[in-house]
Amino acid sequence: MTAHLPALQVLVPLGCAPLCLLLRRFRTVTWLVFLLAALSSLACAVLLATRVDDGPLHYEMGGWPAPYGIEFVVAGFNTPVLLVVSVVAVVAAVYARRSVGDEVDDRRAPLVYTCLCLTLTGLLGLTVTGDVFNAFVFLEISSLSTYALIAMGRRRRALLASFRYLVIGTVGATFVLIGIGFAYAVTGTLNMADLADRLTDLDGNRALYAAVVFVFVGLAVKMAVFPLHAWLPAAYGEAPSAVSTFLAAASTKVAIYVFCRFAFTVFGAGLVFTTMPVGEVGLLLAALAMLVGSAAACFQRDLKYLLAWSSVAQIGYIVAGISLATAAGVSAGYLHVINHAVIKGALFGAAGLLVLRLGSARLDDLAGLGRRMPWTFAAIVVTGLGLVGVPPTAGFASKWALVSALLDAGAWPVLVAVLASSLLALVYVGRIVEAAWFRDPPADLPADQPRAPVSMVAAVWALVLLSVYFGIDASLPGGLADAAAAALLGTGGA
Amino acid sequence: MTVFTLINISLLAILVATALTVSRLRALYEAAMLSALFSLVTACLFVLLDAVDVAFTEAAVGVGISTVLLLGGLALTRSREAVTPRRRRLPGAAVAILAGGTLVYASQDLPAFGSADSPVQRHPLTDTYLHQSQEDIGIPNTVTSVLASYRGLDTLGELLVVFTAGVAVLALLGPLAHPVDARRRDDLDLVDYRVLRVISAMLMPFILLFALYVLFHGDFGPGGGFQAGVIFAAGFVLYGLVFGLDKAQQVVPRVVLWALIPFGLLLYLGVGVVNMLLGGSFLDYDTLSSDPAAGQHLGILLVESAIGITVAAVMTTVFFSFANRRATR
Amino acid sequence: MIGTHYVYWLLFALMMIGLYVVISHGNLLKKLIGLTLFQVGVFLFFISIGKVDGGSAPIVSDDVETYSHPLPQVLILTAIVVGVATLAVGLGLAVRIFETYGTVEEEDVLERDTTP
Amino acid sequence: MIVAVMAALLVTMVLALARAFVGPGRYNRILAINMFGTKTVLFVAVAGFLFGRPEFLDIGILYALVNFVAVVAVLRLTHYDDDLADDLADDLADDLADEPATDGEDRA
Amino acid sequence: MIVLDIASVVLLAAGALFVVSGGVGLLRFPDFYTRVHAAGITDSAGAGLILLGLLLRTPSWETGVRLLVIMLFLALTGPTASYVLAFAARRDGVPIWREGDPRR
Repeated sequence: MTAHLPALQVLVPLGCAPLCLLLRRFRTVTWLVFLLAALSSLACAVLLATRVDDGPLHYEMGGWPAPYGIEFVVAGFNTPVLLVVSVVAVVAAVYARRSVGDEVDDRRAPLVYTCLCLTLTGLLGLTVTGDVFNAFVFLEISSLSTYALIAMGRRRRALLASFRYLVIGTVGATFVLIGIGFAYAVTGTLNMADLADRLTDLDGNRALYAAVVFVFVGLAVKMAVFPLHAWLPAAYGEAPSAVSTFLAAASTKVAIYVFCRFAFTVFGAGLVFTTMPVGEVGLLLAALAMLVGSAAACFQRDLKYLLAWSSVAQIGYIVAGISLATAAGVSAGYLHVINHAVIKGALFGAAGLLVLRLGSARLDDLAGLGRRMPWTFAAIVVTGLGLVGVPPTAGFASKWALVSALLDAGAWPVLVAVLASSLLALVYVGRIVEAAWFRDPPADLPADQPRAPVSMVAAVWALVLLSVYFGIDASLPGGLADAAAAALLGTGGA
Repeated sequence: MTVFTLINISLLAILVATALTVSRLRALYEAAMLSALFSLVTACLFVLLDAVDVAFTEAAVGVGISTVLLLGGLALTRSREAVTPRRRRLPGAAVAILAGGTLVYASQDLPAFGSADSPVQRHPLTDTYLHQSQEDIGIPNTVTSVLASYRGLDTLGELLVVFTAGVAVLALLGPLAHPVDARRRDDLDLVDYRVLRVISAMLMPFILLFALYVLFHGDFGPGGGFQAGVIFAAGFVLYGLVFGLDKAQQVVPRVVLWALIPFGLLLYLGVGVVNMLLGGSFLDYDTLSSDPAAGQHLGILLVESAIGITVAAVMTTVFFSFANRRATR
Repeated sequence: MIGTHYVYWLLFALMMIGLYVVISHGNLLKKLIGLTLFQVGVFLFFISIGKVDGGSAPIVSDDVETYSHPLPQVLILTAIVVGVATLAVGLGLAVRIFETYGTVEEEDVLERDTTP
Repeated sequence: MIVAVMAALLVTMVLALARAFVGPGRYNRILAINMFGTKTVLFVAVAGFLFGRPEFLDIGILYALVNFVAVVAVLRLTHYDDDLADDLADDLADDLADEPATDGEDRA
Repeated sequence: MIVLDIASVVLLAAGALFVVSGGVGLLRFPDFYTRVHAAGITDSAGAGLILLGLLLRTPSWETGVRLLVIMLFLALTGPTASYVLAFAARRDGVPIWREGDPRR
């Protein structure tokens, strides 16, 4: 069975989706099915991660060899992403049982689990596929289920948030499709490795430039890179808590991985970063994203919106690292992908606990709750310090890697933006702390509110402890990130 | 200027003119109707460009399902658009000009239209799909063999997208409500049209038969599981429109539909899993029989049926969800 | 150039009409219609990549020599399905938005959110 | 001869298209679209003969079917109380106008 | 064979003529109801004649069967659609043109 691991990685969650719909009358069973999907995906990811050291694994779908059929490729550059997505999925699954039960009505809860399975399938498929058009298909699966999940938020704004994401997301996906079309027209193939081979003969081909531009602009929408980030705050802010926990930690990260995959192993670093100014543009946008995202986060009144804006800034850090196109930069980007996923997952999870308790996550409502909900707020503070980048948190480790990569490359303006953004992060995390501990609780706060469910607190703290561990001992994520950078920058093909 | 070029230019001009008119019309019902016309022209162009399978799908989806859904959505919302204010026009125009400029600039290095010497045609894929497939799979319609076998995973993904859409619409518009009898009188005047009812009743068996034909003839001509599923759904839609939703839902009960949606997907997946158990890789139909070509035939047939089941069930469910929303309002 | 690339240019014009509608128009349903126009342009672009002069549909027959390429057709079959799925979800959302806000004009919806 | 028929079809398509653009009102448009649909059925048939592969006429059957479904759907799913005098000319005039005059009424 | 070819050409020519005249009528006639008449001509006479003309040229019987099915289908749906449209328009009060009225 081990030969089938790359396929099983995607197929088990895929099969769980129809099962969820079939078993919709038994809500707990549908939850169990999703948990099973997440656990099996974690098991596959771990097994795969231990196997890629000997070289990339290829799986030929339908038994057709690579350029004729579709192949799955697992290598050093995507195992970290598989691990991140799977771990977050397991945590989100544990977290979801009570959270979804509280925020979504009973009849729709099974549909939430179905959609979560579908999103997981889409993200995993997007990560392992070695075919550009297949990547588009998985991109659409994950997007379409995401739209449905966001629309299930409790407030009516969730509907518009979902619709706007649908429109801009579809335009983005269609841009990717146009890019794929141009690349296909000048090479005649869709397989990533085959494309990379054939592109080397096409120096100065303008259709190829357009392919790069359209694929990257389309992916930038999914990554929420600065000018195309507009959908993200409302989408994450309005989605049900379990969903925003999962999406914030996993979805943009996978899009970033796909960007890396296209940039380094399909189009090639020479074309993307030397011939075309993608690196420079990426650094500029990243710097803007850091400043705008952090600044906007300071002015939010809702904790979930604040966290979402902070994500825009944090994506800026990741993009900055990757845009350097050096081993240190890419490794820093990957490290921050891992660390930020863990941190943001924990933070959105904590925000969900507040929603469960208070019915909202507005900062004004948090007044004086620090002592009432010590576990929740301790989690927020610990991971919040990670966002700022205070040593010895995980955020510090990846920010340090990023800063040294930027120093090596001499990208001073970006460095300034990183520092400014960190200061602003201090401000917005400070606002949460100030509201929770240094304000008086409203007099009419009922004393006997329901306690936060153990499963949710445990899920959040699992991520918190993971982030603390990664801060103290960065060898595991650091090793994965270095291996990924080596795999991406190494031979160029997979 | 060959005959082909002339026809091609005429159709493209018609298409662009229609698109312009659709974009300018503020009456949305009319815009939706013209977008049906737009789909018809598109489908003609697909025929002209030798993409008969795509033309088949575009006709069934664009003219049939999309139009019905669009009209159904319009019936539940306002049908007239507000004037687009000036300040909104600029960003759209800027993006369009920028993107269009990039495309035109890049198109200079695209291979000439219709060239037999383009990278696409020179790639070994061409020979494999057109000629080698005749030996490996033995189905004349190479689109079907590429769709269901060489790129079977894409098709599974496509089915998953359809499934996702069904789940999403169910989640958004709620489980099918029981139709309310007290419907607005003027909504259902079609019941008065005796001619329409008689003709539709006559057509029904023919439509379902045609759908089955399309499903099983997909190996030799245009058609296949997806198209068949859409035609089935179009048949149910027609029935629901003419005879009322209540009757349509008696014919195809909700429970059945909801069971069929996951069933098709599981069948597709099941075929792949059986291949794995028999020692091949996922969707390697060769393993289904001692003769690889026979295995491929069987696999493709099963997979196409699976697609047909899920697609028909999803499309019908989606239509009922929209239509019921209206009845219960 | 004109003789060999006119198809692409007309299709780009089509795509841009759709893109303009998506971005500039405020009506949610009109946006969806624009999205369809945009996508159809892309579909036709793919199909025209695979066309060969004097070719025929890629359904193998003894009397035919040249065929157009089947692969773009397969891709576009998938893409059409994705398009209609997106349309269905978008329409579902638009209907719900109308039911909760009483309008499908984006600006009015936003207005009603800020002043409840 | 087939080429001449094709030309006739294209000319008719353009004529029907003009009627579909001009309207006025929903019924003139749907009539034009219905007729256009028949022309596309014929187009498929004639194109098959023109380019030497007439065996794909299944598409024509499907066109005839969906055309019918679309007409029924339009009749069944339109609100009859809407303003019948929808006119492209009006819309164009509105678009060209500096300040949208009918805005308030539309949003009411 | 010559006879068949000539018959086919005649049928096709007649069909094309009907189709175009119907198209012109659709554009030139003064009101909706008269246009239904024009559209009806192209749908029935035009389409029928062209399909018949093609039928005489079919290389194989499968193609012929499909042409017949299309003819049958158009013969059923065309008039139905015309009738339903006219009925609905009448009920919704689409105005009738009389001598001297402006075109609409």
